[in-house]
Amino acid sequence: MQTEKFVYFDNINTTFPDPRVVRKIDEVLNFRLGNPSAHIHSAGIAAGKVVDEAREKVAAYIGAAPETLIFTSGATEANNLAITGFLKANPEFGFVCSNIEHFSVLNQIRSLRNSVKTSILDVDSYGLVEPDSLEKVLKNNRSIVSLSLANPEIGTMQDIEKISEICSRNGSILHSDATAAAGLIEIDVNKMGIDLLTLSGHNIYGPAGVGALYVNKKIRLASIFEGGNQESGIRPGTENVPGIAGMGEACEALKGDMKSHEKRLRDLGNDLWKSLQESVRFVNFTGHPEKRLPGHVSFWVEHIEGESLLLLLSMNGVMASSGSACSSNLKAKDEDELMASHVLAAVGVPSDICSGSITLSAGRYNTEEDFNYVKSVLPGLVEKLLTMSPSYDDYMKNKETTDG
Amino acid sequence: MQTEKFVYFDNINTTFPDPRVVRKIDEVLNFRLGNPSAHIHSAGIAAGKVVDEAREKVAAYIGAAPETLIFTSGATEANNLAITGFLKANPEFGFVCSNIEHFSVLNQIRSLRNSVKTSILDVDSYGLVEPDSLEKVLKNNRSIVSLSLANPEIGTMQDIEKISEICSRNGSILHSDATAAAGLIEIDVNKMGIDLLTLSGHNIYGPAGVGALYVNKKIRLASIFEGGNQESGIRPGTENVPGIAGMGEACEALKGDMKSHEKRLRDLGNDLWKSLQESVRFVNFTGHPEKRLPGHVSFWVEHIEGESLLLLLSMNGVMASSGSACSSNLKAKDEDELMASHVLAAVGVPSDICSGSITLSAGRYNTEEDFNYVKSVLPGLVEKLLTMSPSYDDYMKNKETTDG
Amino acid sequence: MDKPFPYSETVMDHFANPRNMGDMEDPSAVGNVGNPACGDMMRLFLKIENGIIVDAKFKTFGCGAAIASSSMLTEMIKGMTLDEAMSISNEEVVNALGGLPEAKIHCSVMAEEALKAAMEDYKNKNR
Amino acid sequence: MDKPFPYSETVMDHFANPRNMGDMEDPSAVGNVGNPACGDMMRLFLKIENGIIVDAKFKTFGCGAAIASSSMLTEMIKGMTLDEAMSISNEEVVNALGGLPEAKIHCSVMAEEALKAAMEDYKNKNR
Ligand SMILES: Cc1ncc(COP(=O)(O)O)c(C=O)c1O
Ligand SMILES: Cc1ncc(COP(=O)(O)O)c(C=O)c1O
Repeated sequence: MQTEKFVYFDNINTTFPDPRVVRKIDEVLNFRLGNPSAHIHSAGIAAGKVVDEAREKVAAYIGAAPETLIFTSGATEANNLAITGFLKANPEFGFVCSNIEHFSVLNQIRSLRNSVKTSILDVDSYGLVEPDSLEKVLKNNRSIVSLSLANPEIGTMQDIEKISEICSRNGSILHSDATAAAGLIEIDVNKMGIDLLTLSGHNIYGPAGVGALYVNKKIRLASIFEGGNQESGIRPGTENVPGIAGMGEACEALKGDMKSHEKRLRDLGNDLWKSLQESVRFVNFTGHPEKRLPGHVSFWVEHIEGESLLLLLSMNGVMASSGSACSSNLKAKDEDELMASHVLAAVGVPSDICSGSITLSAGRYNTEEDFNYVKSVLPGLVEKLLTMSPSYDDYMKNKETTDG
Repeated sequence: MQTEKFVYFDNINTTFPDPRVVRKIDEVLNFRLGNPSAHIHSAGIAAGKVVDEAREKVAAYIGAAPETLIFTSGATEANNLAITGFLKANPEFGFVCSNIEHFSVLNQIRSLRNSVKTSILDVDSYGLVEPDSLEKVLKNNRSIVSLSLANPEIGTMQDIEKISEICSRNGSILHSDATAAAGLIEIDVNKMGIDLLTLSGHNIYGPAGVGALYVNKKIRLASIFEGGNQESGIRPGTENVPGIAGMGEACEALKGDMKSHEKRLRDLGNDLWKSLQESVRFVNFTGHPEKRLPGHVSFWVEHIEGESLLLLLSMNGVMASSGSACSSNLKAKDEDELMASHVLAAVGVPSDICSGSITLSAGRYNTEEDFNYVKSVLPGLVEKLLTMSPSYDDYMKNKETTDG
Repeated sequence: MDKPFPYSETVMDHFANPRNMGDMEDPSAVGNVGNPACGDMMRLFLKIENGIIVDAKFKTFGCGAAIASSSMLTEMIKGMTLDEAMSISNEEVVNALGGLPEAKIHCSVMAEEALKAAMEDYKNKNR
Repeated sequence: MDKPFPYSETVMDHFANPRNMGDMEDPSAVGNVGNPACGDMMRLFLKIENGIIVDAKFKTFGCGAAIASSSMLTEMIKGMTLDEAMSISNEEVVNALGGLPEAKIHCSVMAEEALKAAMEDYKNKNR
């Protein structure tokens, strides 16, 4: 039942580390490095230098100064630190986010709503935040606004410069979760006007277990857990030296050919979109047709269920996802955890479909052949499931009746 | 000024990864693994398997069932999750810890004292908690008690079985931070009667950036940050797959020869203690002479300052620390951060010495030669500093006067 | 990688090569359960002769576990008497499939319910 | 590893090979600052002839930066007139050392204070 094919279209959930990253981590693990806080001896100092060098490389990718970066254990922690850490230090602010943010942003509402004014912005059917509705909320209350650069599930990229302009005009602070966008597009926190930015190592061809939060120098954050003085006291805990080194190398590796991969993946993605539009019956694309991540195609198909399509794809060597890795959680304790995607609900996909969306997310290692392979197998797999679908039968019978 | 010698006696602050750990991480980084939450395709499933296997290996080291382990980003996070996470889910409990706990435990008092009853237990001059004083506190209030298995700075090991007996007799929960002890001694959570136990990867010849919290099945914890459903929903965020794999391998590697290294290091440590007692003028040892970590020798020397001795040691190729890596923080923003050690203050070392203690902490890679080298250089370095010390001059003059 | 799929080998086999999938001319009974709004929907056709299920077919909109449960159920009940079939529980389907992830047990329940619904339909048609 | 120590090369040199460390017979002035309870203590001896510092010696209990600051200070002031020495600031010591970590600037301040204290002692003895 297994296939030799290995066509990985789940880069939105994790990427494979760049060979330079793997080499760097191996090197660092072999270095006999001390604890970076052990400034007194050479092994500790050498470890500190590894961290400093990585900090410079990560900072360079987003056009920031090295000292503005706080290394964390990943995007989840960085999102929690950005929002809860900011509001701990600045309790007079409110909190605003959209209804398509990742749970590491959205669920913070639960603990924050007792202490600060919170608002959730609806997005339009493309997943875009309405500038006017943002402006209206901020007029009433200076806030920290958290809007991701791009949504992992539907690929839509917010018009971040317009949003940042509204935030700064209203004395508000903009946090942007760049987990899904980083590694695929160029990022410049100053040009984009972003005050706090979340990066994740494993989404940019670096290792898992490390992330970073950019913090504009004008902003004060409180730590979200207690401990030592690491990362300017904002993120206690011995630094993840190999992970940080790997993330630095990943950013360094991105630099050279970011632009060319972006263009290549955008073209291949658009091409795949067009092809599926023609070849897949009952297909409905999600997200914005242009303001989207390069190489990202997401859709649902009427009358068929998403997991079974993902499974057929997997049996044919194509690894895709239903957007957010959490949504298809087979390890969930009960059915309730198998909840429909809040993102698809937010963009108005009918609820019977919310468990049925497919995200094909390419990365820099995907070749044109990979895209062609998906184009060649996907329509047949959809047809196979349609023949099994009672819902399709009903639809056809109904059609005959009304047509006839 | 540099030396060819590389004698690492700072294992308490970090250890060098075992070669098997390095190999495992390299392997895992090259695997083309997906996100472990991507249960739908083979790359994700393979990643989940890597995590599951590591969980079994870590669990085996502490005699626990695999499903009782929560992977974290390190000991700091595990300590925060254990205590704050427990008290979020069980707000009727109090919180008790000793005055020599690591800041990742002790400083939680700051945020907890508004909502729960907190108590700090004094230790005796050896760093041991008085069983009676613990019993008295718990009689009044069921609590989560956090006492580390061993103190990194002075090496003292608590009599944990006696403590756990008191806790359970009083309906209380015992958390133990095993960061300093793990990798040096055998640990069995059931025999020891520990309900929550913190482990750190980089202190057991594994990688930095990963830790684990053992959680007895009877205990309910709340997560301390928001996000996905990973780690039974208690620790959201994509798993640090390479780090977790490395930590698993580190535990596996410990198994074989833990006992023999423990004995070897204990003998060599005792021998070093005796040698320094004879050869170093004005030496004062800290911690308990027997109930201490194997290979751990800590002391202060009257009339000389600790950092300058550490620096001379470092120039002679011996890397040691002043106990906790945070204490000698040359990157501190101001003098206040160069605070005296709270641990030494707690065991009654006079305040003029609290910045002056030395911890020599051996690990499994230290040879008898390493110990002999320290014995041979340390007395001379102390003498060098004594000749420079006005405090020593005053003492000698004073002595002459009173003697004469 | 010895387990590249999220389900047991049997489940994957029944998902990839579902037995008895399709329509049935003149079924003796039809059981309809679920609906697309719940993420799954199952339609079971039975041909019953002399109190014995001589044929069974299904169509399913649903995940891999739902499709495999349907396929397995039809295999199990073919040749059974109505009484025998009535006593089939979802656990038997799960066991026959070599287990299902906890979160997917409800798919086997749906198969059982489809069978019960078809039985009910048969009773109603033949009372 | 091109920077295996926490201080500049000059600091390390003055720490490892302190200049003018030791006692002085019959000093013209002594400056005592700090005390062990603060973690550092410095004792500066000056030999002054015709308003010129002809010799300087020190003893220091303290960290690497404190010892290096003492050593550098004694080097700087030897041969200076009292007026010249009075105008020496801790920044000059820091610069001469090739910089100090922020948290260690206070060690250079202590050196300046030891010098001021010795000057005061000289004034008191010679008024
Ligand atoms: C006893 C103890 N607990 C916790 C920690 C914190 O560990 P980490 O910095 O790896 O998070 C340390 C670190 O030195 C420690 O010694
Ligand atoms: C947009 C976004 N933010 C945050 C996260 C959380 O990242 P991590 O699980 O690596 O902490 C994800 C993960 O899928 C994501 O897609």
